[in-house]
Amino acid sequence: MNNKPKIGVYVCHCGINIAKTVDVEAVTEFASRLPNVKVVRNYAYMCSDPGQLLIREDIEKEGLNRVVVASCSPRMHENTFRKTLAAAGLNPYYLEMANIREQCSWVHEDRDEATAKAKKLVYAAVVKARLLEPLYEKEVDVEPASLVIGGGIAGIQAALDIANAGFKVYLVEKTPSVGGRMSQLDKTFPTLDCSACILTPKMVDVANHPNIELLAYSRVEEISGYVGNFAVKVRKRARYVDVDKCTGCGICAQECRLAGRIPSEFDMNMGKRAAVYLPFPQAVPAKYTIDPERCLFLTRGKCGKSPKCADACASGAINFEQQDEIVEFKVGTVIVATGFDTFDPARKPEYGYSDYANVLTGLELERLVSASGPTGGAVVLGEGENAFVPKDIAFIKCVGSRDKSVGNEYCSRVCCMYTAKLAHLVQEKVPGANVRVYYMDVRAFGKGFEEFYDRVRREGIRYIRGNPSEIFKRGDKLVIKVEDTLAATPLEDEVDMVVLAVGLEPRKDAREIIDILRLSQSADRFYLEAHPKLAPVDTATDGVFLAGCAQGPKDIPDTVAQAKGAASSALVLLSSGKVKIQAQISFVNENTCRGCGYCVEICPYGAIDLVAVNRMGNPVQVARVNEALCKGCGACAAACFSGSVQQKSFMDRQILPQIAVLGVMK
Amino acid sequence: MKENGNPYQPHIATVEDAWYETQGDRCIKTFKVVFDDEKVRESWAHRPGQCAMIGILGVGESMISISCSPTEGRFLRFSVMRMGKVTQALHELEPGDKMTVRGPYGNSFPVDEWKGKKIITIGGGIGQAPLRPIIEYVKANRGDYAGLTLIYGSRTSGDLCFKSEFDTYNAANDVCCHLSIDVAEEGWPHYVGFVPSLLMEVNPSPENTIAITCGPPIMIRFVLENLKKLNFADEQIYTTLENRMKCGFGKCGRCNVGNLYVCKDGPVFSYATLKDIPEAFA
Amino acid sequence: MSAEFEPNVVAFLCNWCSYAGADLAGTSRTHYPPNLNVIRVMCSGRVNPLFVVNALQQGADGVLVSGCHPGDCHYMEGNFYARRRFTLLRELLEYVGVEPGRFNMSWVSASEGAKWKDVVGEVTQKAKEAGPFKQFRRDKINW
Amino acid sequence: MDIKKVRNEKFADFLAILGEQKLYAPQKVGESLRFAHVTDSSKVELAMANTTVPPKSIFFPQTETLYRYEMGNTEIQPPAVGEVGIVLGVRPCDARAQVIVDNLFSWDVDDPYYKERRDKATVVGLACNKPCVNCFCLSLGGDPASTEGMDLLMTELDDAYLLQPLTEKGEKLCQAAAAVAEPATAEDLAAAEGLHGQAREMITRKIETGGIPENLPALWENALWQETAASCLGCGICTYLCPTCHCFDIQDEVEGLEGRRCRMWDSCMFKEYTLHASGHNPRPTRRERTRNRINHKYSYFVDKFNVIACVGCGRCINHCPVNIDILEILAQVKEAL
Amino acid sequence: MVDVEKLKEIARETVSRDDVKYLIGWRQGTYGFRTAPHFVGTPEEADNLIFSPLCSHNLATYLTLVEKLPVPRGQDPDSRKVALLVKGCDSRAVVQQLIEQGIGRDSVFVIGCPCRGVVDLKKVEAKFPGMREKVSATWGNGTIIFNLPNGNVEVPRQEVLAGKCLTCRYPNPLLSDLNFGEEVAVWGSDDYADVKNLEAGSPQERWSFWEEKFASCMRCYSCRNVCPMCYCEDCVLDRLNPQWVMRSVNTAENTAFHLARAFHLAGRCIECGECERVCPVDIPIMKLNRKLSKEVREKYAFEPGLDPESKPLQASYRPDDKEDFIL
Ligand SMILES: Cc1cc2nc3c(=O)[nH]c(=O)nc-3n(C[C@H](O)[C@H](O)[C@H](O)COP(=O)(O)OP(=O)(O)OC[C@H]3O[C@@H](n4cnc5c(N)ncnc54)[C@H](O)[C@@H]3O)c2cc1C
Ligand SMILES: Cc1cc2nc3c(=O)[nH]c(=O)nc-3n(C[C@H](O)[C@H](O)[C@H](O)COP(=O)(O)OP(=O)(O)OC[C@H]3O[C@@H](n4cnc5c(N)ncnc54)[C@H](O)[C@@H]3O)c2cc1C
Ligand code: SF4
Ligand code: SF4
Ligand code: SF4
Ligand code: SF4
Ligand code: SF4
Ligand code: SF4
Repeated sequence: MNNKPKIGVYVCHCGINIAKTVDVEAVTEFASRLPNVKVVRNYAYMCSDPGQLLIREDIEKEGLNRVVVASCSPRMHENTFRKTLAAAGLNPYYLEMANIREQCSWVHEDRDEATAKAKKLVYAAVVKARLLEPLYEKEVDVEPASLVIGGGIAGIQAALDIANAGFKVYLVEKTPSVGGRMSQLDKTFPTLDCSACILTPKMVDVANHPNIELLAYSRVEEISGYVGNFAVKVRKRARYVDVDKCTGCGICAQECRLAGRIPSEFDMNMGKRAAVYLPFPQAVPAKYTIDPERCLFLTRGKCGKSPKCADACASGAINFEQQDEIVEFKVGTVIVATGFDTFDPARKPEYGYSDYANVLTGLELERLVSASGPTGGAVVLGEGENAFVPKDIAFIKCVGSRDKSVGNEYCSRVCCMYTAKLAHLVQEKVPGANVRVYYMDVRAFGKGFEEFYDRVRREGIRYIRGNPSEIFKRGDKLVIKVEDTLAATPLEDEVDMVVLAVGLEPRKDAREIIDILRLSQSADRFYLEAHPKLAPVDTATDGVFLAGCAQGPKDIPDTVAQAKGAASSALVLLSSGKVKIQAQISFVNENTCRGCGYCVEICPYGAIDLVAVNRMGNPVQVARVNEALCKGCGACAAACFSGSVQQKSFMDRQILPQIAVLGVMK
Repeated sequence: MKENGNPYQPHIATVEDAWYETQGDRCIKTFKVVFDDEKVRESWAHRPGQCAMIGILGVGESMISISCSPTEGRFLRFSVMRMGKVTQALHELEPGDKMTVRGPYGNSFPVDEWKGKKIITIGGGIGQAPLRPIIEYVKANRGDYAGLTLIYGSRTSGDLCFKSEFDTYNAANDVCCHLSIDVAEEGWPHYVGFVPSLLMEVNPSPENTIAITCGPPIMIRFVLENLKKLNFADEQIYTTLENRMKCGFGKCGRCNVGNLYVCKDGPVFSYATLKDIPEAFA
Repeated sequence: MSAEFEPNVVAFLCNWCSYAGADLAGTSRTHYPPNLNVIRVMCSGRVNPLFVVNALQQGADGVLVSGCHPGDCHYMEGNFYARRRFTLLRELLEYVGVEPGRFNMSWVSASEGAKWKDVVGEVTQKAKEAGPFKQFRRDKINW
Repeated sequence: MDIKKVRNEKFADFLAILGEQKLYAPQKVGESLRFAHVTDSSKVELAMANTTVPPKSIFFPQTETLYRYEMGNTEIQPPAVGEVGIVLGVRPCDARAQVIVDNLFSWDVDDPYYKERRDKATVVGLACNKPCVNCFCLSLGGDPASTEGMDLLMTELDDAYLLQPLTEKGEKLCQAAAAVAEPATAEDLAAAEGLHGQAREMITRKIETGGIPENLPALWENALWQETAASCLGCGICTYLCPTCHCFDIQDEVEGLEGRRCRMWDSCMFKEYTLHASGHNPRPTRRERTRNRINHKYSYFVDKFNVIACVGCGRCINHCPVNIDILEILAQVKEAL
Repeated sequence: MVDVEKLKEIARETVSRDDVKYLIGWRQGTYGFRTAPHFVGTPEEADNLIFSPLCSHNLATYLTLVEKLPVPRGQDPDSRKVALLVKGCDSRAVVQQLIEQGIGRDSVFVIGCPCRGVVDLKKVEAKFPGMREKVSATWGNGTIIFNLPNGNVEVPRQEVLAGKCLTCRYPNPLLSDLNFGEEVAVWGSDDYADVKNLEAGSPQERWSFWEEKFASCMRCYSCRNVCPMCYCEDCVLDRLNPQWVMRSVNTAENTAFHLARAFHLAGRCIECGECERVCPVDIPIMKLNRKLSKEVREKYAFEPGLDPESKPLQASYRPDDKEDFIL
């Protein structure tokens, strides 16, 4: 049924903002002569309560079914007036606004010209209003579960928050244990509390939480669907150890023929492990994993007479027959917390990281000073006979950060402080050590940071402003070539150890998640948030949130804060149980669609798919819009040659008459 | 019937009353319209079965059956199903609004020839629109005809056109009225099933009877089949065709079925005429 | 001619950047010529190139399509598609003899109220120089 | 009525005299030949065998306003049809075609627009001295020197154009041209006769139409329609360019507050032609449309007006992009009968 | 040399296959130099097939032009393949249709015919006017040999070849299930001289060139119907709501139509030249198409119809696409 459009036009004075330049009475009179216009009024402030009341009363009494408000920018008050319509029982999308303030009275001086233009804008709004169609904001149910990708501190925190609120969480971690980078740290700045001490309890909580299903040593393979209804497919990699049987006793690792012969990733390849291993003592889940790339039996099909681990394991947990397992489930929201990689200093060859064993990264030093690290916490370089304790120690900051030459213009935000922390720890551990830091700036912006920096300097650590240009070996010593820019003197500093404060970079495999979730990257290649200020944990895909260093470098407090933000955003959806989807979305006329797929290619949200349908018995494929994914940009509508895709409220047949008015009316 | 004047030029008429017959996507709205020009009102003469080209300036024209009998008064009625550009715009019209009307076009039901016979109409959906004038005409001249039976069905009760009128037909008790819907609905007192089966149920005798059918092509095909089963002769069966047309008087070319122009030779045809024209029921 | 020719320019602005930029120009009370009238769409990617042809046909002397700067599209990619389409459309229009100044495209962000003012000025000026559009304007005289 | 001639060197003057009325003649428009208003008589092209677009475009323009109105107003203003003076250089087949079409446009109701143009116009025909390969007018009762539908027939002789008035209008024209014309001699007439005869000889394509109109519909389900239509593009060139095709569409067009209802050529070869608003199409594929085209010309039209709606001008054959050849179809029809 | 007998043999085999509906090739026309598309449904019908310099039709258009009748309930739609003879340029149409999913790869059986250029009928008919008898032609060495009724005539191919062939860079089919004939060497090259000539004029000159052309268009839409890439179910040019182009035939509407059509083919037109060939009033449509093809090549290094795996030009972008004109 379609009723005759009866349009009410409301011209706002906006005090004198409009009325001063635009002859509001003349516009009113003009509008009253336009086709289908039933009521025209002008009023001082249309957006005020009495103004809105005018509209409501007319809708109710005069039977208006379309409303044109000629006032300020729709970006300002479209929602206000939509609510007015709704309050009067009219579909809110029967509203069209003519912007006669920002686009007219405020930018033109000549009253006649401005009035003429206002008339034109009102006319264009009237012809569009005439063709408006009611739209309905649909609601979809939200699956009361969440997926968290990445089990670093960000993922752990988000998972715990959501689980504590009573919703199911699937936590997917690609390595055998949760914990992320934080588990590799020794102490944390600025408070110097022990990283493991504060992290381990949370890891255990994750493992034991009834609402959390931990899928460690797993990868997300596929996510389809839309906010509230994501279908997830996860590949649980074979550990070759039956986790139900494994008690975590570690006999297998002791017995392994390769015990102590494989570099430990967790220890930054400085320590050694077996082919069957627990990445670190506090790992969660505390279950062993066989490294399929190293294990003799798995790579060669043979390990001595029989695999020693299997022989040793009392509970018979070793199972070489184990296969990858695909787990599928549905969730309503997704949190991406995949963290970061550290900058690979080999990309700055002048620092000799690849050449000299005594050049370390910050993270390597973290392991070195850690009591659970390869040296048991002793700062010792070299092995066996060559082992020695470095005395002259230099830190170089901003390696791989704020550096256009390696493509990282950003500041990594943690290096200043972890340098201070490590410098402090080294000095504490090596009596008489002579520690200096080469820096460009010190950015001690966080709570307690400046105080900590002060403290470290007071402890005798020297800060030398300069950006070292080269490191080379002279005898046993490493020589740092640098200019002290404060003293303006070139230096050649001879040291025993150089620590590179490497910056943070996106995960090397970050693309994987981009492809799965259609995320975007910002210029720094970290995942792009929906808005840098107002939606810092949201993404362009509804229902998908970011937490931690996956979104950009940050320290643990910020990581945790953001994780809590992401969790709370997810919880808003989960706990309301329903989500509204856009109304001004696109739709396809399946009778005329030819299935060429241009719209499918173009849609930035992957909201359109080609589906097979039957046209009078003939199989054809046509495009179909997934209403929950469409954000209403309309790019698809402009791409469709035959106009078979249209965007609601911005249909070709609604825009063409607007063009006609603006073109024809001089 | 050579006329002077411009046959393309329509008369202006005003909608006096308008109401929805059915709801939904392809809803039907009936308009009662009166010519603005007194002279046109006086001179306009249509016969049951004829149609008129109605339109809206700036939108276009559509051929629509005149769904009232001249016996009803000096006005016209159109029942329009919302299909596309023009009919959609027509549906926006309300009392007081203007439309353009030209016509009347086509032949008509040979009501004079039929005098003394029993008339039975078999309609489906919007197909009842061209049948209504013959019903009204026969009602108005009830004494001239031996009987009037009406068989009408639609998908659901909500799709029945002219619903309110059927009760008055029954009350007057000179019309035998059989209604049906395709699928059962609560509270539906009449037949459930397709029109062709209802026809068999009613089982009219072909004796001195004229059967007129109008509706969707598929229905017509089965009704014809069943009428033959009931031993109706080809000459006793009438139908109307609705091919696309633009001018209404045999110039624009498109409405032909075989060598017949629907606008001039039709829209009313006896089955005897149509049965040998292969295109007629395409 | 006594009165100077005043061109009629139709502009398609994306909601998020250019329309917001134009709003800012308003809020900042910058002044610019009144010849340009705006049709708001959600994204410059929504602008069908045929809108431009149609606008010229229906009486516009100039047309502007404006969106977010590349990389800033609210919908991530819309303006990239728009850029391709309109680069080609512009070539086509000029090839059949539409003056170069008639069809314009601009990137105006939400913060570039001042740029918007400049764009309006420039587009209006170019249309003015090109004169009334006649080539394939719908011709009432032939009716 | 006296037969005259205009010597070649005076022909330009002759055109100038004709040009005192609104004169239409074959000219190159864009890249093709059609009848157009003569503003520069040097552009008139009479040498080419026939125009691509037939002169029906003068009497029945491709787009024609039926009436205008203002939006929101119900006042209807029919346009003035405008002046049509002389249509010069109409070939015999086209002149005859117009007579055939007259039948339709005056069937019961006169088409006022068409009629006014027909009444106003003086048709100056031009005999075909060199018919094209696909001309077959002889088979349809036409002739390269047929005078049907003309007010005056011209024949191009070696050094002059012979003017043979046929109606009062033609006679008037001859008189108006008296200053540049001179009486034709017997030799001139003989020469013309000779040329006409030669032309007849040159027409090699033929079809015997006997039996077709009555029996064509009987071939309804014949495979020939499918075979013929398989390659058809449904482009409608065959109908747009056909001098006897006359179908049109009526549309409303609006600009701003001005509107008009107008008609424009349409073609039975288009799928939209018969498409119902419901999406149902009684002629769903090109097979049915092709069948209708031939049936309409060679049977239905005969049924109504007793004449085949084809004059054998050969345009549909010349211009069909996929070589669908009406003579070939008719030959198959004959075979199938 | 073209071995037509072998072609017929291939065709017979092909149409005998269970999974092939029919084969589309060319046959001699009804008069003169004309040829026509030939639908081969039975092995016998293959006898009329030809492949010669007269075979200019791009048969790929029939893949999308087919009008499907409703399939009666309970019946299965015919899913057999259509076999198609393609020249080099035609094969690009098939590729582009595949890209745009106008057809499925398993719905066609493509028989490639490496091509040494086809004639422009208008050029040939101007050279040998009034030809009533059927004429066949063959390729010579850099020539075309016409078998006229009074003996063979050999014409340098430059004189009679279609414009598309003079600039053709893909004479060998880019996609086929089977190839007929030997690969031929590329002889054409394309410097877009025709386009550049026109570009060199002032806007006024360019418009007066086009105005006359557009004004003479009859809007029969043959150029659209014949185009293998114009396969829309409901073309914008036919739509009434919204109505992009009024149905009135005049310069303004005609121009809008030509711009719309040309734009819709930007990055899709494979330059088979069919649109221009079929135009009854000889509008130089290729001059429009080739302008866009030139821009697409220069600006985006893109050519349509080469790689079935590629993305359509108008459905892709590069962040660093040129944008020199944007304010
Ligand atoms: C040398 C160094 C010292 C630092 N010291 C301090 C300090 O003292 N104080 C402080 O506040 N901050 C410090 N930081 C910063 C701190 O490490 C980070 O803020 C914190 O680790 C960020 O946690 P996250 O969860 O975001 O990322 P991560 O810790 O990187 O965790 C991400 C997790 O996701 C997993 N993952 C990645 N990709 C996938 C995938 N595709 N599927 C499944 N799982 C995946 C990873 O395996 C990892 O477990 C330091 C950083 C460095 C480099
Ligand atoms: C004798 C007769 C009696 C009828 N009686 C009734 C009746 O009583 N009640 C009823 O509801 N219906 C009736 N109809 C059917 C009615 O005429 C159509 O439903 C109506 O015309 C649909 O018009 P539309 O504009 O709404 O549909 P659309 O499909 O939007 O448009 C149809 C119109 O658009 C134009 N059009 C659309 N596409 C094209 C194109 N590609 N090329 C050219 N033109 C095009 C034509 O002008 C056509 O008139 C009758 C028809 C006939 C012939
Ligand atoms: S409107 Fe935008 S988001 Fe929606 S389907 Fe189209 S391209 Fe995708
Ligand atoms: S059908 Fe063909 S030959 Fe006959 S008149 Fe028409 S165009 Fe000429
Ligand atoms: S000209 Fe040829 S291809 Fe075009 S519609 Fe006519 S028969 Fe078909
Ligand atoms: S084929 Fe020629 S006349 Fe027909 S629409 Fe195309 S350009 Fe116009
Ligand atoms: S536009 Fe012309 S040249 Fe291009 S693909 Fe279509 S028919 Fe061929
Ligand atoms: S012109 Fe455009 S809309 Fe029409 S068929 Fe071609 S591509 Fe489709």
